Amino acid sequence: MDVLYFAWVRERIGVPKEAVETDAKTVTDLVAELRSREERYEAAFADLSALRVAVDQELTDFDASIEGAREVAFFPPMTGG
Amino acid sequence: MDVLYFAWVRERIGVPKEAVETDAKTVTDLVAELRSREERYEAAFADLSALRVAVDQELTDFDASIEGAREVAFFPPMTGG
Amino acid sequence: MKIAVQTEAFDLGAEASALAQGHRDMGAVVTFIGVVRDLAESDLDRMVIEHYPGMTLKAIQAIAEDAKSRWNLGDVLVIHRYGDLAPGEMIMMVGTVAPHRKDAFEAAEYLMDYLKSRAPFWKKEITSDGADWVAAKDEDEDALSRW
Amino acid sequence: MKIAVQTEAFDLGAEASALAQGHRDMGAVVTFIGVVRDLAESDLDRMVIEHYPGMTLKAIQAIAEDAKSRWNLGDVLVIHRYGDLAPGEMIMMVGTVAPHRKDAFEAAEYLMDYLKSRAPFWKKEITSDGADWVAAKDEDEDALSRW
Repeated sequence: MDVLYFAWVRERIGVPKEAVETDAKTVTDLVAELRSREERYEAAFADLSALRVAVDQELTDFDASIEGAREVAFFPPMTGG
Repeated sequence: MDVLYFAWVRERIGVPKEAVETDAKTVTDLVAELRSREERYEAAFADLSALRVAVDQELTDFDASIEGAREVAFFPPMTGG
Repeated sequence: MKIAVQTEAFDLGAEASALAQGHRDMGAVVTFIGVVRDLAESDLDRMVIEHYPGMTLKAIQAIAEDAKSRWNLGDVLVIHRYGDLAPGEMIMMVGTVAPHRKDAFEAAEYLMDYLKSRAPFWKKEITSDGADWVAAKDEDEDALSRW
Repeated sequence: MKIAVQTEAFDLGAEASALAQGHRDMGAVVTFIGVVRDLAESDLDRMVIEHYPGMTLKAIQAIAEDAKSRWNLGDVLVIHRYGDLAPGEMIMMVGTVAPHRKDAFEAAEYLMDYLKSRAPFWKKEITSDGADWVAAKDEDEDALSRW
């Protein structure tokens, strides 16, 4: 599964994209797994209320399933327009 | 005093503008005076709720004073934009 | 502020670009363009717009000044044509420039609502069946109560 | 319907004119243009806009389709730039064409409200003091509750 990061989440984690092998069933599980890896993930995911998530390029919630997903993206609230 | 007519009011009365000598104190008085003149005025002023009036190029009400006014205009509700 | 009442067509692109430029502290530009509708069933040949020359510019200016006093605006543009217009031709445009989109949108809607019912223009439609003055709509008068 | 996500500047005049033409049964055209603000106190050098290439077009298309299902619209246009933009440059535009002005205005506001908070763009401001990601505003999130 590809995990993508945008804006300051990308800057904190240091890469725009990485391949992740995981058995996580939901976004929340995946976040817990990433946070346990390294300090930079802990820093990026410290406040989930400041983050948004998309699974397979659709905006969703942290309790969404990621089983079978090809792509999960984390980013701050959008500022388009 | 100049009296101006626009749109179908102008068409019913037959002229866009005419000079009127009057002692009328309000728009309502002026309308009564004009209606008593000729059938075409009676036809144009039959339904005052379908008319609007401007005194000296300011939209106003039929009970407005026209003393000292230089120009009174009658027309249907506006359809700009 | 630019207010124009004219028979000539206007260049929407040039007007909109001029409005959007030279306001570096303004983030939002809204334009509205009114076009002569050509409904298939009406068989419209042309629209004739009459106005009240002595009053028109003053009335529009008063509406524009009201808008500037109600919203935080950097600039306001109103162009309104009169005379003969063919189906598909642009009748008029308004433009607003503001720091924020809410002001730009609301002021443009306000200008349109007041131009509809308080600027001295009258529209006549010429079809193959004859000529008819366009009647004012109750909903246009009602729209003013919003402000 | 035209949706474009691009680094290049767009020609507002050409886009607005194209939108206003060829819709003879449509009386109302509304455009919104967003411009990079240049507040004197902020000393902005440039704005950098990042987006999520795989998702952006799909997200905007979904927002535009929602607008078309909610209002009576003849056409919808969305252009959004990304990359480096200088103060005063146009960031994006939306355009709506409708038989009546109310639909054109409301649909344009709807598009803007959703593009602000639901299209995957992120803005960073580069000033002489450093670089800062623009924070989403509560009022932009709140604006969605109107619809």
